[in-house]
Amino acid sequence: MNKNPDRNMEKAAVNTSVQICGITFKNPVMTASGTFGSGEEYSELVDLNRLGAVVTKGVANVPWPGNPTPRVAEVYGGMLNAVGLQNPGIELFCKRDIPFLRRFDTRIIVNVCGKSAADYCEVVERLANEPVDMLEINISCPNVKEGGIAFGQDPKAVEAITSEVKKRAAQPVIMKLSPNVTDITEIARAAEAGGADALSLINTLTGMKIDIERRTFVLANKTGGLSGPAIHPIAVRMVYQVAQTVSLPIIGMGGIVTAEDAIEMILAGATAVSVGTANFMDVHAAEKAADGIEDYLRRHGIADVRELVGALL
Amino acid sequence: MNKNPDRNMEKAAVNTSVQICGITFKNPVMTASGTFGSGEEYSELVDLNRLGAVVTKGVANVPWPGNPTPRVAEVYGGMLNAVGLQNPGIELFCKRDIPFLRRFDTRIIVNVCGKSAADYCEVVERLANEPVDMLEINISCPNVKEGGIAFGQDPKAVEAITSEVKKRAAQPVIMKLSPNVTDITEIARAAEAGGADALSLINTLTGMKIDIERRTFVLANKTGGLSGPAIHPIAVRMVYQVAQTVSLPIIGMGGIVTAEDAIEMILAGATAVSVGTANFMDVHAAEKAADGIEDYLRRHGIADVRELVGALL
Amino acid sequence: MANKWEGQALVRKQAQIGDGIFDLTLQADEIAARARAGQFVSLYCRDGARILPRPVSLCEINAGEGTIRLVYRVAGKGTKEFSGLREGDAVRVLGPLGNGFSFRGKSAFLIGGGIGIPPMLELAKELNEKEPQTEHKMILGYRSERFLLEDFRAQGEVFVATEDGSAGTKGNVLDAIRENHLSADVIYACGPMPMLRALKAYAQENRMECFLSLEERMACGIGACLACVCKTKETDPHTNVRNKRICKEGPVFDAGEVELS
Amino acid sequence: MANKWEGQALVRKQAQIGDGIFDLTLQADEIAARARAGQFVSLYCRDGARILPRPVSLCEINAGEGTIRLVYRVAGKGTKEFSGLREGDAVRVLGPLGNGFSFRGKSAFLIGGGIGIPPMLELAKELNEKEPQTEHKMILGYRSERFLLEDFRAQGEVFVATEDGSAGTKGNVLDAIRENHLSADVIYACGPMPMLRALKAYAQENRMECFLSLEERMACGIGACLACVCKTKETDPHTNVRNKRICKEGPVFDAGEVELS
Repeated sequence: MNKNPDRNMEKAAVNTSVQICGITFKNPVMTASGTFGSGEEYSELVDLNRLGAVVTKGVANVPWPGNPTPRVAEVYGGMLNAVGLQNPGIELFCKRDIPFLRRFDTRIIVNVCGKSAADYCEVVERLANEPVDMLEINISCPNVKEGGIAFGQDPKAVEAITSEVKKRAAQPVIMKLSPNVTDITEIARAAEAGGADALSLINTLTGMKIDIERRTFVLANKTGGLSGPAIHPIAVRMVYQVAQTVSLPIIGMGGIVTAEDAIEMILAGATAVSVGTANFMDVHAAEKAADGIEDYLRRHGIADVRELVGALL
Repeated sequence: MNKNPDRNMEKAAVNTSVQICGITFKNPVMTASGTFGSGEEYSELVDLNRLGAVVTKGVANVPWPGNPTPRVAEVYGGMLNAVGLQNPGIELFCKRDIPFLRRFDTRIIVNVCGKSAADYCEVVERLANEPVDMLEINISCPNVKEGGIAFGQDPKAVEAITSEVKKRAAQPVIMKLSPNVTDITEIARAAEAGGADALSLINTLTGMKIDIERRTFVLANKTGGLSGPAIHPIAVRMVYQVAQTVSLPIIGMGGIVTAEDAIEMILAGATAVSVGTANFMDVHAAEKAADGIEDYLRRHGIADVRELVGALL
Repeated sequence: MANKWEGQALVRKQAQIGDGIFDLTLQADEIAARARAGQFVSLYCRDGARILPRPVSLCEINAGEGTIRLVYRVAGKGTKEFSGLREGDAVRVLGPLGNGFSFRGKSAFLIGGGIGIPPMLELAKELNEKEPQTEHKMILGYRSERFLLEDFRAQGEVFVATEDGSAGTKGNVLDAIRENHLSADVIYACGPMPMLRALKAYAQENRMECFLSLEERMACGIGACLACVCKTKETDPHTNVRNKRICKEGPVFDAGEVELS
Repeated sequence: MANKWEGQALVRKQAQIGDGIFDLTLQADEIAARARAGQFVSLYCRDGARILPRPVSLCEINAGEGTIRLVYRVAGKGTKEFSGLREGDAVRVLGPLGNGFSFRGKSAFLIGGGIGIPPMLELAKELNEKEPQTEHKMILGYRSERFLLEDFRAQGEVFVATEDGSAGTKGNVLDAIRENHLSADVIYACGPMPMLRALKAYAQENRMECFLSLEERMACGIGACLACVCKTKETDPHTNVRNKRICKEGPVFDAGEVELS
């Protein structure tokens, strides 16, 4: 008896698809930039067709060698990284990574990094005729000297770079925001004023780990970006604040490990979510999150995931 | 053979005492405000004489009832709290809590909270003739509508309130800083400009947890302060940044659970450290941290803990 | 001796006795020697991702054996971890915590609802021991599935209420009291807030003393952090405001002194 | 079949074989069927506070039994957790990972230093099997205490160097090579960076081929996150910059192609 409703819900179709800027994603679960490459390495173990989108590792106008090693350190409930946006450059990326991802039934969001407005614009223009669905502009990487977070912490710079990018972008533009700010709603408003089509938040929080036995910094870069479940409550709070402030769709990320974490983010105002560091904890984390959201909808008799978006606002 | 050096070090005296503003603390381990009350409840289980200092729960000019419940929520590797600085008011505090703490051989640091500059000043003046060693001014509590973090995120307000308090304080003044800022060094410089004698950092990071089954906020206050091991790498980074920026002594806190965590903070520039949320994980956490620092000094043949302070700067 | 003990306790046995309900016996001599009905202990998780102790009420205290019995419901990852404990495992525990029930020497209702039922068992045992001549009745409210029923019947007269009517009175504990025309001078109760509110009102109408064991999310569990407070009629001498610490002044309160939200 | 397998592996046995050195055998048929010398696996911790997998090199692969043998040193909380695994426990594992050693059909030195010693055992076994007629010598460098020595002796001629001279040549592996006037065409080595640097130089002087297994802090372990890279002489076709992924193109590299910092 008790189980019948569930059984019926199993049969009942639930909608897990969401729309952002008129683009439909089969489910709200994406991969966070920098944790999933361009999907090739994970495709051995993960069915990319189960994902709403693959968000690629950041790509610049030219190849970047990244930072010296060690580039990562584990911390309590999370990790620090200072990879420094190593990437093969946009040319090889367009020749190799995009065609690879096109083989799968999932959306393609290209994360774009740069050291100057011109860098970002060059990449965005190069992508104009490429078969990618959206662009995510990384103005919040804490691990590069120029560009990155330098832009992301200054509202004027955020608005300026957003409008520069928008002028040249053929695809909808997502601005990825840094949590290392006093008031993230101010940054979000600046991105909106600059014409952003959507927002991604949060990027990593700047952290540091010291090896007390060797009495040295664990990361060659001294500081790195803190990610993983440790930062999830901060990410949920910021998504909630931004969702109340701007009318742009939000892709929520930051410490999402399980479907429960993802649903928290959606209830707080995210239309979609990205699974990042959790891919290192379990190669199937993103697939499981997608499955878990579907299970949750069935269990609660909710026909459409979109009913959950911002339900707590 | 192998063990002999250790044995010798056991016998060798190591100095664990540190000085802040000319006051000597028997060791660098304190209790973080709000996690230890005024020590009375813990004294049943913990030897307060083993601690460098007890930093009391914040006290205001009048009793505060605090926030509605639930006031706490566990999160991955940490917790959220929105107690809202419930306190019995300065009069009862002076009559009961200070005499209690005087019975122990440990330093007394009184954490002061307020909703306005006048509130802080009233408490500071009331304490002028009380036998307490230092004052810690809490301008960074995220859980009260007025005062608290509102002051702590604005450099001008920090400088102003610091100088107001300093005018009236009979004891050295520690300003406790919020990590919810774009640039904590700017806030630290403001406190220094205002005449602060020392700095405490970090207070909690604002976070949120949602109960997806009930589809509601876990905390009655919606948001709360994130503390615990999850935030330690952020705290170490901020202590390191501030130690490079100002010449004030720093009391480092944020996710310290073990002696290793404490030593990281000291190497990054903290003269002393506070154990907070870890008291909930293990009532003996602070004692163990003090013991562990001593063991570390012996193991590494370091005669004086002060050799470690800021050793990585 | 100190009032509280903290350390590793050996698991004597654990069994599942209901849907998500587990029955755990720990060897904790120092706690068993100090504890009394209505108090609780803090259990600490092994998994470092879960940093706060879980408060669990004492279902039975056996000072002679030096054991404590904890009957709890799996409500989250922490209690799920505890449910995996096997004989011979160790678990870190702190207790006894809280005030416990006070004895009034009068006829009493011992009322438990859902996972508030277990602590009433130790209370029944202590009342039988300390007040053999006073009459008390146990009224237990379940959703449907019963647990601990035999243990309670061994302590005296038991009345059952089930929401689905699968046993005893269909309805709640007050329905059972009325249906069976029960009366007493004192109410001791533990259970969900709606039940406690109803019992407070019922006690006032019938001029009964009423002692309620309250629940709230806790952090330190010993009264230092002020997380688990409840509103009170009068200003509390310790907090100096109108609330009391459930983990310290409570969890058992005179219904008259607290405001049940 | 897929190249990698992820899942729960059963612990067949574990023993401590040295000061902080543990010898763990896992039932992992799919990994044993695919793996070869020089590859590694990722082990995942149970404790949620530790989120990253630990890379551990394969000491032995038994495709017949479907088991893999891991010999590791307790270096932190993660490996400490692994050292507590007992027969019958399950541990989540991903592998095999990395490229492994390539066989050159020439006389070889198999050189291991410290915790770099274990992977050379599987290499010795595979060389004996695949290149029975080629001569190879094993040179093992220990600080002081020896481990796995009998296993290596079963595979052929073994030379030992100890820093404290408590056995074999006093000094490092190169001292042992010189003292025993050893020669070969190829070097296969795994161990601390100073040893690898010295071997690279030695191989150049003596015109030997040299293959080194490198270590670096890893995150994903499969080549996606670009955490564990090493500098290379030439631009790598995948990264398009002058570095390679140790977990993917490595951990074994031709000494000539990498720059050892």
